[in-house]
Amino acid sequence: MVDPTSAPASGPVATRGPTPSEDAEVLSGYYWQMTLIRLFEQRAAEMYTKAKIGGYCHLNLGEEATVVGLMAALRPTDYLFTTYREHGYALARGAEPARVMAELFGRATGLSGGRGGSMHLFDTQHRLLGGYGIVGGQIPPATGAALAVAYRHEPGRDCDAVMCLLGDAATNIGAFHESLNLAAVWRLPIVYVIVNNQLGMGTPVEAAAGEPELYRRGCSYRIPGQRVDGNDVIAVREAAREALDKARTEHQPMLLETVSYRLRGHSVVDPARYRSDADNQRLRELDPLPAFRARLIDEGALDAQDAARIDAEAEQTVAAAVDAADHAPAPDVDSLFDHVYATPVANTYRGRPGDPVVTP
Amino acid sequence: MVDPTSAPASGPVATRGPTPSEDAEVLSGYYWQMTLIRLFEQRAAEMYTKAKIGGYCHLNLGEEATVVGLMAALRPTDYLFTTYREHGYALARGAEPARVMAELFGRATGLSGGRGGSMHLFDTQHRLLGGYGIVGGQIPPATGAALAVAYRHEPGRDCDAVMCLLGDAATNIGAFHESLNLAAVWRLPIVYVIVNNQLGMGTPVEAAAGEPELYRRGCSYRIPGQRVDGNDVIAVREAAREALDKARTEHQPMLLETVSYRLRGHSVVDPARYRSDADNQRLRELDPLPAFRARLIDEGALDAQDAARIDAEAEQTVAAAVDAADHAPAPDVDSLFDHVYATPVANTYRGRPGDPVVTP
Amino acid sequence: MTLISYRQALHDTLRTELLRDEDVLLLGEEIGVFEGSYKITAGLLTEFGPRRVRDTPICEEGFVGTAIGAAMLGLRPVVEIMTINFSLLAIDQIVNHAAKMHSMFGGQVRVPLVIRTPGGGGQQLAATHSQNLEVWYAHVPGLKVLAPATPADAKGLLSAAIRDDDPVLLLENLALYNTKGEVPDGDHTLGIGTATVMKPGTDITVIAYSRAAVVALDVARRLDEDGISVEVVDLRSLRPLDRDTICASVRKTSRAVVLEDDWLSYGVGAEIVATLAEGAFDYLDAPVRRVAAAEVPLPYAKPLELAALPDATALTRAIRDTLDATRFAGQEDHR
Amino acid sequence: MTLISYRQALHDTLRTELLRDEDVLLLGEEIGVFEGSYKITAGLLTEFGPRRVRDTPICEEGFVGTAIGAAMLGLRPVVEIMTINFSLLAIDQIVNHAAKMHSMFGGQVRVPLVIRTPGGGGQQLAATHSQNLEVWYAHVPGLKVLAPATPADAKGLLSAAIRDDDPVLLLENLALYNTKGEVPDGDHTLGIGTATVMKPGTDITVIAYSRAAVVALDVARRLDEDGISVEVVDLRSLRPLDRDTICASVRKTSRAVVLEDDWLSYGVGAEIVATLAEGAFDYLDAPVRRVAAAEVPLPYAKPLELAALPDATALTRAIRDTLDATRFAGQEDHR
Ligand SMILES: Cc1ncc(C[n+]2csc(CCOP(=O)(O)OP(=O)(O)O)c2C)c(N)n1
Ligand SMILES: Cc1ncc(C[n+]2csc(CCOP(=O)(O)OP(=O)(O)O)c2C)c(N)n1
Ligand SMILES: [Mg+2]
Ligand SMILES: [Mg+2]
Repeated sequence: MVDPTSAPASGPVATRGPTPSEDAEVLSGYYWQMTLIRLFEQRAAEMYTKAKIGGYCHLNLGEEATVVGLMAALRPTDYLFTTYREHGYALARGAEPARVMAELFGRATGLSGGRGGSMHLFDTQHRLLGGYGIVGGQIPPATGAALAVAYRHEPGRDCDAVMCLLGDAATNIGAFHESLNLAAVWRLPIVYVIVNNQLGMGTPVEAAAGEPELYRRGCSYRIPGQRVDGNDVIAVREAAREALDKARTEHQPMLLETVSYRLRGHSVVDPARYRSDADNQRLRELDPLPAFRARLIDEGALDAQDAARIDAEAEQTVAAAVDAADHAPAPDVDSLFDHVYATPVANTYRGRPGDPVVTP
Repeated sequence: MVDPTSAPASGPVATRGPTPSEDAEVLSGYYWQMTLIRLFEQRAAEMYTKAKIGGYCHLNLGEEATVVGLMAALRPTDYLFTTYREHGYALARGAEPARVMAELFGRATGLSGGRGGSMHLFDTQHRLLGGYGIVGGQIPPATGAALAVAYRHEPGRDCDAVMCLLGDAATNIGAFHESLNLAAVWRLPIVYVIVNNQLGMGTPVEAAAGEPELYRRGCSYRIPGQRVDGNDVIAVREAAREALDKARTEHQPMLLETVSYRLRGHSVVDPARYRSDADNQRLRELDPLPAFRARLIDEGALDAQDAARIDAEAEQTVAAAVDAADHAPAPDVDSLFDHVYATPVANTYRGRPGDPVVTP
Repeated sequence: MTLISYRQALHDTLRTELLRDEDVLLLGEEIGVFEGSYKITAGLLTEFGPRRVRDTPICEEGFVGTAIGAAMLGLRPVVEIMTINFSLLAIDQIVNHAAKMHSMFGGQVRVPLVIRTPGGGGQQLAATHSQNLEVWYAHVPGLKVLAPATPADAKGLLSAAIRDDDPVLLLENLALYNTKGEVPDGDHTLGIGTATVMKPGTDITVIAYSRAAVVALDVARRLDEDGISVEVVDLRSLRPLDRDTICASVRKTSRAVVLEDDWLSYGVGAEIVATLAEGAFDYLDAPVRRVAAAEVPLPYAKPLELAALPDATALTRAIRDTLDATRFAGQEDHR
Repeated sequence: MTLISYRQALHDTLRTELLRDEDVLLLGEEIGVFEGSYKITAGLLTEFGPRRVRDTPICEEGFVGTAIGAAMLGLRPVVEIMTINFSLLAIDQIVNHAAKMHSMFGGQVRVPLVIRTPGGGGQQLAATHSQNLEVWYAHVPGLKVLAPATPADAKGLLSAAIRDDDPVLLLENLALYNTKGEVPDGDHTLGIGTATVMKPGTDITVIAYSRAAVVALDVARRLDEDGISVEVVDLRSLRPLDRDTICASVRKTSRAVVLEDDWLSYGVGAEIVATLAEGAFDYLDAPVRRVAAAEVPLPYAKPLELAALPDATALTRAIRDTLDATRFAGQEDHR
């Protein structure tokens, strides 16, 4: 942890390999999750080109180790707020792949009933309190969730914590500043995680942030920051656990930066022309999935056969998810006005386009 | 200067006394300005109770040394953006006291033609580009003024600079963050000055800011910060000059915090009940005006007679300003729609309340 | 019934709800130590402590968004935005977040949030501090927008808002805080979404809300003495809008004027007139006039401010003009 | 005249203005390296360099406010806000600052700022990314709000906006970028504040703007074949609003429908109907119908999105209903 009141840390990023005590089952579980996300996202891209999915669709390709490491650090009772780039988080948090895919397909069985789409996955059961499409928009509500936790729970091991994800580019928006300041002044049990994939659409971090060492940006609020290799699932999990612990036991807001790479364009329709061939070559080398697979096999935590079995199972799971989504019903058009309000009141206008406003 | 990339500074605030080379005339000039502001503000408070002034009215009482020191550091060609607590800045920048008072009275001869009032003094001639009533609202436009300067001028001794004032409490708003970040990324010739008078209305700095050492809040943007005793006019001027120099010659945005005390309530109608008698006693002791007066007499820069003459002249100037304002014409009601637009276009609606919308 | 001010009614309701429900908490700038810019929350920090009555730094987007998140977890935050003018800094959280969450997330989360905020000009606060922007919020599905005109309605609507599970914007008005009225004792909540006929009448209907409704009532009472019978409809709720009550009144009176404090073009009155143009098409004897603010950033200088804002005189003129325009339509002369 | 797309017209105009005036500069997220989210600024960074074409970090309030300040010093910034939905984060700077400065400071400063931003739903972008909030801006004195429907008007209005000394919001529309039309070559600016009759007609007037105007024109052409003569008025400017042109058309046709992409209540159409209710009171043979979006946060799922948005079918139905309602008023049957 960097204590911003002492001299800021610099130098290389801390990376931890799996400790010897790391359980093989746990590791293969992570491999399963990372593979599931990878295949899910690839299939989502494909389904987009087939027009099964519409709107914007942002993928976690390249961020699988970060996703799985972060989710492994959370307890089921913790709360998670994410951005629009959140399919993987929903999956790793335990949402049914078929329901995630169904949401992308805009089906009634989707995680948000088909109303939210790719950017707005929500799952009360797993305390995934939303994907959010407005950059930075999730940060104040996440902070408020932490306020509600603090309102009800004293600091301690049993206290819930909130994790709020944001992109590197989102650190430049006012909501980031206002929220971190509130969390610091009110001492809220929240961990802000900057998922630094080096780019906000086409803009590199250095072009957008006056302090490009993003984990240091808690300094304006005395919020301790740490940077971790986002391609190392265990390192991510450990760093996140430490931060969550501190949030739980001290109601001390924390800042964590994971560094990884977005393997494709910003969204599925972005050809990422701003990247050179050399960039793309480098990216392929940085891909966390084959690296993790090789490492597990190397270290004997997984044999090649098991790995292949996991790959196949994940493939099947995703295929089943696509199939289920494809056969799921679209929301009934008569449900158009459902959920606009939670408490019905008099005189709510429910006209369809072209209807008279007043029944004569 | 604190370089935020090295260990942050801490410890006592740097205060510089007048150097021996400080010209007596210059010093008595500062005394004149500080006195003028003091008396102007006291008279404004009085005029408010007489209902000559309406709306909100925020005074610089207690901040005279800061005001005069900052304004002494600016060149006439530099640009100034301020908050709603800006009468003193307008005066020290050279605006006619009668026109400042006329603005408070809502007269046509006022600095903003009576349209702005106390919170919205503007003076093109003296490059005072506005008082602003929305907390933090001035910070992005000030940053943009610096962008325009940078667009036209290379860094160098001759480059203009922009000074943007804000209160301590304004450092918690998103516009502060976004603007400082932009200034850092784009390298703009601007000095942000946090006029820390310890309170935002009734809220102390520590209750509002996660990093209450406000000059350090540039750390998120690698903007160097310095804190200076806002009761020491020379120290303020020197610190501001240094910062402006750096802004001019390197297009390096800078952050300066002046620490002083608001002697009265937030605005003239605030009885400041949140302050104890002990607080008030302490404040009287911290009053920069008698202290500066005593110091100048002590050091022989001013004799008691000259000081009394200055006091009397300032009194007269303010009395004349009140008199002029009181006799100045109100804006003509027929001018209601003037200045809504700079470029006239077709079909602008100019109905008075109750007029038909369409002439049949 | 007790005669109290609009300010007192709001204060007492907040206190009652804080006592009634542990999940209710107040957030806002200067609501605690300073006791509120307009003193609505006076004494509540002392009584309930900083857990329930929370001073916030100046960061409208941050603290409104924070309240949204707290509401998502079941708290019932009541936020004070010092004036509606500052709500612009929080509008992304209000409109893109609070208003959409229940629907966009398929009904899985509720946002029982109340935003109290005063609007209104006439205090020489100049262009940025004198606006009436409630029409913006009234345009947005997912929000409920209330605008009480009387102390009793302030109580009834604020209680209802706090107990409602949707985000509610409750518009107050600087000019109303000191006005007095009889307020029902004990529990008193009103149904959200209903207008009320403040005063029945037969010649013409005046439709208004918030401060304007009080002005309208005053004008109506004075015109009574001239033998002009004005019905006054107080909208109370801008969203939902009680179109039936408005149309029923105008079908009866055949004439109407809208009094509103916002700018004329694209203001609240536009929707009222459009509603009547459809719902009372066959009944209207004259065009519905809108009495609204002149389309200028409100100037500080008093004479300009007065000239820009709608008042009793302008309303009276519009009423008389409307009646004049129809006096040959089978009506007696009302001059 | 050259046949080009709406996108190309915007692009070419920006390029021309950059060439014409050294004080013109572009600011916005991803307008440079990424060439614009919707590629309006493609190639301009390469041609003009980062001084004139400036990528901004994600901070709508910051960069719009920065553009305001630059404009105060005489630059002529043209800002792209990626979609109107994100303008909510900058609205304090737009409404409380840009719109008020010239007036509030007594005419001492001008803010020659253009904000280009697309609105519109129908792309399955869901509730927060599909809004039409232009009515908010249209309500605000000090702003000018333009909404071109055709490539030619996009050119004419954008050039006019850049050369105008006031803050102008130029509304674009996602669904229009690929539409094509004849565009005058060379210098072409339009007067701000004037509507246009896109197609003359005698039976009924349809009033619309932006994408809706294109839909209206299409419907009108199809109804021609059924012997129904529809006049289409494209507002082009929401502020100022050209009331004379609207009223003149409806005084002639005696019937009207408004087509708008925003929500019905308190939308742009409300002002149009209110204007007609006053300015064509004696001419209207039937109530003016508004065809607008259903009042829901726009759902992602395609069938729900389609059900919520106004379209040619809904417009056609409203036109036929209106004509039916008046067919005994001395008109032939239009079915
Ligand atoms: C307020 C706002 N401004 C702009 C956008 C458009 N936008 C969507 S994602 C994005 C880039 C965000 O980058 P980053 O925060 O690094 O997250 P990443 O996409 O890399 O995960 C932008 C500019 C938006 N959705 N919201
Ligand atoms: C956005 C916004 N929120 C709230 C207010 C109300 N308000 C006016 S001044 C003020 C306190 C500001 O304190 P500080 O920045 O320290 O400046 P000071 O008044 O002490 O000079 C507040 C909350 C406002 N004008 N604008
Ligand atoms: Mg990124
Ligand atoms: Mg202060």
